[in-house]
Amino acid sequence: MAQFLFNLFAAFTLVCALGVVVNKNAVNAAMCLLLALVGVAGLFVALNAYLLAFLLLLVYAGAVVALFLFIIMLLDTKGEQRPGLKHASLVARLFAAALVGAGLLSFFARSRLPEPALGPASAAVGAELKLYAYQLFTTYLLPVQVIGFLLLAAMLGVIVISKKLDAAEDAP
Amino acid sequence: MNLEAVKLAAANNSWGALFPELMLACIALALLVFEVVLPRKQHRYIPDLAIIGVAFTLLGLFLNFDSASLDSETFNGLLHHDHAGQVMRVFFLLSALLVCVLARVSLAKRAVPRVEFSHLVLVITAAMMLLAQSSHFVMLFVTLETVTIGFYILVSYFRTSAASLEAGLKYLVMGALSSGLLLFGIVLLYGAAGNPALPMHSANAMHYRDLAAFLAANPHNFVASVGIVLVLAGVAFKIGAFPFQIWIPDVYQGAPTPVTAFLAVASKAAGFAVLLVLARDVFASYAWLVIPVLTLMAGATILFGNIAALTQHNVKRLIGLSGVSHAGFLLLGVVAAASGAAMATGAVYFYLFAYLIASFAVFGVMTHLAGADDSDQELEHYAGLAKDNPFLAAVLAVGLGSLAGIPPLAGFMGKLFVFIAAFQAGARWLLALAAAGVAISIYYYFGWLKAAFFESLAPSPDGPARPERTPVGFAAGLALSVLALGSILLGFYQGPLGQWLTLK
Amino acid sequence: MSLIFDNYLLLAIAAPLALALAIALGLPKRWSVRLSYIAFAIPLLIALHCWWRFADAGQRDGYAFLATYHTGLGGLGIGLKLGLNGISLPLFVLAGVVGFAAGLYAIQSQAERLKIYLMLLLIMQGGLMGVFASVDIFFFYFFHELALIPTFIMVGVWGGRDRNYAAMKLTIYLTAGAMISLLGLIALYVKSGAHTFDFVALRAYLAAHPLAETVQGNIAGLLLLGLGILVSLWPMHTWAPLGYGAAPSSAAMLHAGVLKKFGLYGLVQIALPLLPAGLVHWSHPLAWFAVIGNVLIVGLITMAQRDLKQMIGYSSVMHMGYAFLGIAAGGIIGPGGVVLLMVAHGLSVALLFLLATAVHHRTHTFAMDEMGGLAQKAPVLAAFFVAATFASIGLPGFANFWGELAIFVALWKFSPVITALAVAGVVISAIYGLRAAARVFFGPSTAHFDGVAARHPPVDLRWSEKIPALVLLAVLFFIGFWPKSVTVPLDAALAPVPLVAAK
Amino acid sequence: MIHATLHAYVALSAALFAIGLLGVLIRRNTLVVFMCLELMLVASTLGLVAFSRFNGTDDGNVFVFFILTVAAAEVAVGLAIIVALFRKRQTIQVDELNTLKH
Amino acid sequence: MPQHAVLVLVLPLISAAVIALFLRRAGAVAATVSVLAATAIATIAVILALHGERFERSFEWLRLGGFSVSLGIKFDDLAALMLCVVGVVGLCIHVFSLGYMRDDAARARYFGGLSIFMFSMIGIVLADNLFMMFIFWELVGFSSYVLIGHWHEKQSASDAAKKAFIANRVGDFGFLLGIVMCYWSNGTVNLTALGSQHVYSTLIPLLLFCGAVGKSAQLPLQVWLPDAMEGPTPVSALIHAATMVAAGVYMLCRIHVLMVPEALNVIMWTGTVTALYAALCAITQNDIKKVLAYSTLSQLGYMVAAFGLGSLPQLDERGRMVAMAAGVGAAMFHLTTHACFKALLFLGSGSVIHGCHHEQDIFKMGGLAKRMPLTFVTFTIGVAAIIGLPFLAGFFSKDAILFLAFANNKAVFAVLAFTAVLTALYMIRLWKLTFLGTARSDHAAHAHEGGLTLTSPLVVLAAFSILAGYTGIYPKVFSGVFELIPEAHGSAHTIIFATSLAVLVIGVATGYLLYASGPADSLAQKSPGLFGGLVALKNSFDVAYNYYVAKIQQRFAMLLNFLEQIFLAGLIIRGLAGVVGLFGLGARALHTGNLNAYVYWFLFGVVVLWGFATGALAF
Repeated sequence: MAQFLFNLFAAFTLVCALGVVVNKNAVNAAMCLLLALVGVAGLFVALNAYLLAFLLLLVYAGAVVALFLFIIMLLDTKGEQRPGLKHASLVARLFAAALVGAGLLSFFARSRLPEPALGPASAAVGAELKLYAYQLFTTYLLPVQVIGFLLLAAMLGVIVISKKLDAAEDAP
Repeated sequence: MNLEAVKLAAANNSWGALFPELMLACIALALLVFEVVLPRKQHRYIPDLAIIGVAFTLLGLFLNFDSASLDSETFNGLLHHDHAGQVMRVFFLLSALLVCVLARVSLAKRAVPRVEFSHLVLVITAAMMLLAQSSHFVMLFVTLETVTIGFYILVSYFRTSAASLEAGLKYLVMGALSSGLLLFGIVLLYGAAGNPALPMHSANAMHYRDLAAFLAANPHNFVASVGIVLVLAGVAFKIGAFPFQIWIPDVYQGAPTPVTAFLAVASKAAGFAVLLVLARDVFASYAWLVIPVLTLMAGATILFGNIAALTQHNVKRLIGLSGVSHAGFLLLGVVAAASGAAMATGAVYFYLFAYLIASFAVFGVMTHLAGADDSDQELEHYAGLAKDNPFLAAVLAVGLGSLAGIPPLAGFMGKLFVFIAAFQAGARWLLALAAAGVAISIYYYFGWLKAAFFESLAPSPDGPARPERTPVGFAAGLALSVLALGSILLGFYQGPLGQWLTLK
Repeated sequence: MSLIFDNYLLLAIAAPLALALAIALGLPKRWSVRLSYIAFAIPLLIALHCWWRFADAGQRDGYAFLATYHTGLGGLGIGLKLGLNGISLPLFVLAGVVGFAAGLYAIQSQAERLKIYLMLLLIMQGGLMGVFASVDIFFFYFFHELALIPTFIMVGVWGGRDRNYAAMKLTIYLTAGAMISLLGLIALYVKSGAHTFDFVALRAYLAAHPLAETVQGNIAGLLLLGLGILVSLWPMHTWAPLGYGAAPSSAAMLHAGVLKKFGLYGLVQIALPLLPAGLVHWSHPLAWFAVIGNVLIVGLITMAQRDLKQMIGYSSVMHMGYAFLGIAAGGIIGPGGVVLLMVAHGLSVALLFLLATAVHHRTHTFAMDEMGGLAQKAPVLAAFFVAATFASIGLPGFANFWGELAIFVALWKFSPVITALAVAGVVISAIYGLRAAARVFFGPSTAHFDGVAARHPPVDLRWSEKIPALVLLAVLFFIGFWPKSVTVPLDAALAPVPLVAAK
Repeated sequence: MIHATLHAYVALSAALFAIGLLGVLIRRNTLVVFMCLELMLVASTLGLVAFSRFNGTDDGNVFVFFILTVAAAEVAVGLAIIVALFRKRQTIQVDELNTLKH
Repeated sequence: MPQHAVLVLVLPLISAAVIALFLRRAGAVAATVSVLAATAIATIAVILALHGERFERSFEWLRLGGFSVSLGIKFDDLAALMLCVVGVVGLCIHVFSLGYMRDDAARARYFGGLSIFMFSMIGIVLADNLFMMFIFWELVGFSSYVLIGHWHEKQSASDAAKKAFIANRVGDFGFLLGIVMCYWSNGTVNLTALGSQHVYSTLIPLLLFCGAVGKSAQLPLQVWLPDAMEGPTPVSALIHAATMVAAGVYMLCRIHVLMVPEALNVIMWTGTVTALYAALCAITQNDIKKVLAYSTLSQLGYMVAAFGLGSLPQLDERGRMVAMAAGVGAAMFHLTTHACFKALLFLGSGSVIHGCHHEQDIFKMGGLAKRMPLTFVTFTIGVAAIIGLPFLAGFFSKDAILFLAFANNKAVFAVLAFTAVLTALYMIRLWKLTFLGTARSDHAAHAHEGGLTLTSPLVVLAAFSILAGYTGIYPKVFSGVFELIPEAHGSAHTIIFATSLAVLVIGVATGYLLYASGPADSLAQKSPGLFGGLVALKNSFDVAYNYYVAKIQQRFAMLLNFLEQIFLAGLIIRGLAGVVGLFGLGARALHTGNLNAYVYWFLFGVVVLWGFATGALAF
């Protein structure tokens, strides 16, 4: 069962990911991304990372992809309209794809690490949550603080970049 | 995880060791508070508060330079405080100070919020200070991303300018890509080093020391090798090493000039601080991989930076490409450090300081010469500067001279130290390349000076008018004078700084 | 007062630099000019004083007037160590003399933006004094670069025809040369293992732990290449005539006269004692390059020049060939001859550049075909020029002769064939030297010159030109008549110095 | 049927990463490029979680928290920039965003 | 006494320095200073010589390692004789110059030049080593440059001065090499030390002889001497009589100990050919000074040939056969007598030129005997002396040389005898055309005798020209030289005497009969072919040299210059810069501004790094 689920999710993720890359329509691409994320979340579950799977769906699917879709709609771009690829460009893309593929194969072939004996899966979702909480607020407290500032900065940045000009305040 | 361990871990979070960073964070928050609290008329003074705050932080850092936490780890091994970390703190604080001063000049020319700019600069600075001291990949990644995302915003800060936004987007895409590479590299390293079937595996595999121990025990692990090169690629993006330097001219050109300066100096220095630690200590047992990679990068970077700058007319792109070549020279130092040359680390730090001083002098002049379109700064705009404003011309001459590495300016000493270190490390061919690079670089630095000194200011009737030059204010004037004199003095007399940096 | 007396050499370096700094900080023009006299005179007086007192001054490690100042890099073995030995003394004096003459001439030259011109010249002067007073190899290089930078600017701003290209070419060539020699010096520093740039300590250390011959050969090769560019060794010389042709007179005087000697001085003072086997390894190629390239080819090219200043520039390149030959010949006689020749050539070429500019002021051209008959209008100028020409072609009675003679004598032992070729150069130099003098001054005056003379009636040499010229000529004569004034300390310095234990 | 070994997970993660990289390489819509970048981050998190599970250490999982946060912040800023740029230039096509060049 | 020698050396230098520094505009004072110095020199020289003390003194002038150059005086009989000649003849010329150059604008420079000339020459005479001799040797060249080019506004004078110096330099090329070689072969260049011990070498004397070829204007470097007539006439007298050209012969005599037969052979033939060649050239000249110049050349050929003829076996006091350096004696003897009569002839010609308002063409003179009687008489004495009229100075010295040639090499003897015929021919031609017949120009018609300063030297020199040939009248102090003069005895004496007389008669008769007082050259009219051949012979060297200089040397120089500009500075350097610049443009073009393209760079980077990680790339 686990094997099957793994294969299923893996194949699903890959296909959807490829869909992101090849889909001409940005909306479709976003939807593919969403599906790929769902696939990854499934893999997370297979790896006993329930909370992370949940977070992934929450943050990515719920927030990020929604944001993407929202923006796509907002900007109303009409896909990648182009008069056709130039040969050079096409060749370059094929070459790049071949290169990446070759790299991937070489990685597959050589990246075999010793397979560790798999430890027992965590008993319950709650225990995992508690562990994360302890870690985040003791060992990794500093990064959490930094992330806090990062989010604040990002928020400010979005405001600065997006908000309408307030002539009275910002005039030179 | 029992309670004792949790308590122990919590107790290790010694915030006192982070005094400068906390100061900056508090000032950054205070700025926002002031913006809310103070009436609008007073807002113009808020950025000055940032300057004062940074200056005081710097002072405090100097007073507490030999801090008690030196040579110890805090925050459960996330940070490692050492001498180099202190040096880099000073470096970033200085950069922040100067960026704020330049921003006063530059932002005054357009309608953009100013408080947020200072806030971001402070946050980024604090993050860079932590970055330079981190000894754990989680810390590294988080602070690095904070810096990077902060820079995304800063680069596109002139949101009314298409160039600025385009630069921001380019920086963002390339930055995110490189972050992805870096992250994947970390993942692979983590995976390899944590593998229980391998010798010296570690439960805390993202910690530098444990990782180094693992690498030493597994000198030819493929996954680890790939992880290392991907991490190097990520860092190479930050420092602008070939072939991850390609974004630099575009982004530098589009970014607001103070941000360009910040990017060129502080961000690059942060990358080098990280790279030094990684290449010299963490990846030491993978020298077979790291040294060839860095050597090749250094050579290619020096060559590309100098050659590409040769025919450049936009000074922002020019200084960007010259910065690429400087990254190459610094990489030379890193190669030497990784090869075990005794004085290499100090040489890199000295070089960075010389580069800081000289670059900000040049950027200061650029800021004053920039017109309404910040990305349009052409060499022709410098015509007649020597006659118009001898002060700026002199500062420019000193700055460029130092960048070019001409005695008696600080940049020369930096190059000298790096070269000596590289020679000690036996990097002969790289040195030859570096020498050729210096010779080539003279051409464009000289061309710039030629524009400022030799060419008359006859305005061409058909061409676009030269942008209005900003008169030099007190703060900027003071800063530029100090920078110019510093460049000269540091060339003649290194004094305690020389001993401090080069000889520990 | 002891502050001054104990720090003579530093004062000679610092005085011009201090005034340059003052000018940069906004000293008014009137004062800049007035103080410049003093700032150029101080190095000269100190140099002469050192010369006078050299024999009596106590010597330590072969150096007199030794003084050390710390700059914070003691741990790297870098410190501002000043001192003079028999090799640097004549060049120190040369720098003082030529600097004084160039300075005087510049002050009187009424150049545009005189203040900045003087500032740059003062920086050059300070650097030059530093080059020859430095015992520390690092500062030896450092001061050279310091003096080099103003040259570029002066060529670029005040230069004549082609100044932009000339300045650029000069800059790149000389920077490349300097860079390569810097690599050589770094190699010396690292490979010696002494961890010091202090020449005395380095010499002592290397005497105890000599470098392997191949290492010496490599380092010497680097130095020869780098310094060769700086001294315009064929075929890396093309910057020189172009640069000198474009340079304003004072800059050309100081550069061709003194600064260019840096490379040779470095070879004699540093490379010969520290890398003897390395230089021997290269001596034959060097000699052939010098004799075929510099002496014969460039000599012939000099004959084909029509531009007076270019001609002088080429002739200077040619004479550098003799200097390289002296170095290749080695021993004591050869390098001794080189030092003599350096001093002599420095004086004579500076004089020639000065006079060439004086000629230009009267004929408004450098094209020799358009001159002629100037001697009728300006006999004193003609006399000076002829004297300078004869000095540069090695007439006895002038200092140059001794240098060339010693080099030829040394060279015979090295290779009679090369000697014969080198001596053939003496004929060549006589041909172009006299031809130039004849074209410029003698014979009937040309139509061009008549035209110029009608518009601006030429006057004979002014005092502002005469005094610097006289100073230079007098020293040329003095050494020509009394070479021992140079060779006695030189002989002692070139002879193997008794070793001192490394500290 | 491929076994759910560590190697399989790593390979999968690498493949996802490669697909993301390919997307960044060939797509001209900046939004899609952005999505591909996210894909690369997600690939990394997958690797991290897999390693964490197989190696029996849990700090990998903790790291994923940070990565997700960072990714979210990055997307926010990035989209803000794209929107602002679209307002200025009326395009988000990569090949039309080249006022800064040479 | 050594102090006196030093004084003799330094006096003219002081005079020159004083004139150059202070008396530039005071021509009269300068002239006085110079003449006073010359007087003092002559006086002291004679005193020194007659005092009889011979000494050597030297002190070190330069030392570098083992190499040292010293400044020294070797005052022996040879030097004493030469010093007297230089001093006395020089004085006559100085005095003559007083009058001759009275109206010259640059009189101070002229007299300064004379002084420096005297200084240089005396330096050569007194030098005790070859380095020092070389130094003054070069200074002589410089002095001649200054004096020949005195009237520098004339293109020809300027060119002649240049030519003289350069031709001398060419000779000095060998001389200097010879000295250096001598230094390393023998370890010393001190003349005395060399005399006692030296290495046998053919090359050294030949190289040294190169110097003499330049300075004494032997073939093939003789070209400068006729041109040097562009200088003022007293200068010509100085150069041709007592200084400069004599220096070459003197130097040979100084180093005769180094000579080896092979070298002597070369020297002998060089001198012989020069003597003949110059005599042939002299026949075609119409410039009074040029004729004299070629005659000088010819006589120098005599001297050099004499030197080259080498030694004669002779019985010494103890009855052993020893080699007597007869060449030195003969050469020096002829040098001495020649100095007297050649100075006389030149000064006489100067007087003529002065009288004829600087007319130098003998075909525009004529009939001057009446208008300038004193000049005529003295000049006639000079002519008689040079053509070897018995019992005048030239007769004795020429006989000595002919005897030596007769004894050592008959071929040379024949050539020299024929040269003597030619000498008589062209001198008579000159004499007749100048002084006899009728005036052929206004200048000649209104010629007049100069003042006392012009005539008194003539008289003095005429006296010397008569007396200088009698070895008996010389004080014993010069015995070191005069004992070496070969003297013919018995049948040889008769043959030589007969030959002398015969050649004299043939030459004089031919000359007197051939040339008629007219505006054109009689030989040219009667035998244009011969005349043309001689002219071509005369011109051949100048043509060849001019061709070499203009067509070969200069073109080669231009070619090198062109190559340097095109290839070195152009193609290689500018080309290199251009290539780098092209790379720059290329690198700049890589920044396309397209994000996708930039990502390819990252891909490239990752691939390369991947290569390193997999070990596919390594170095």
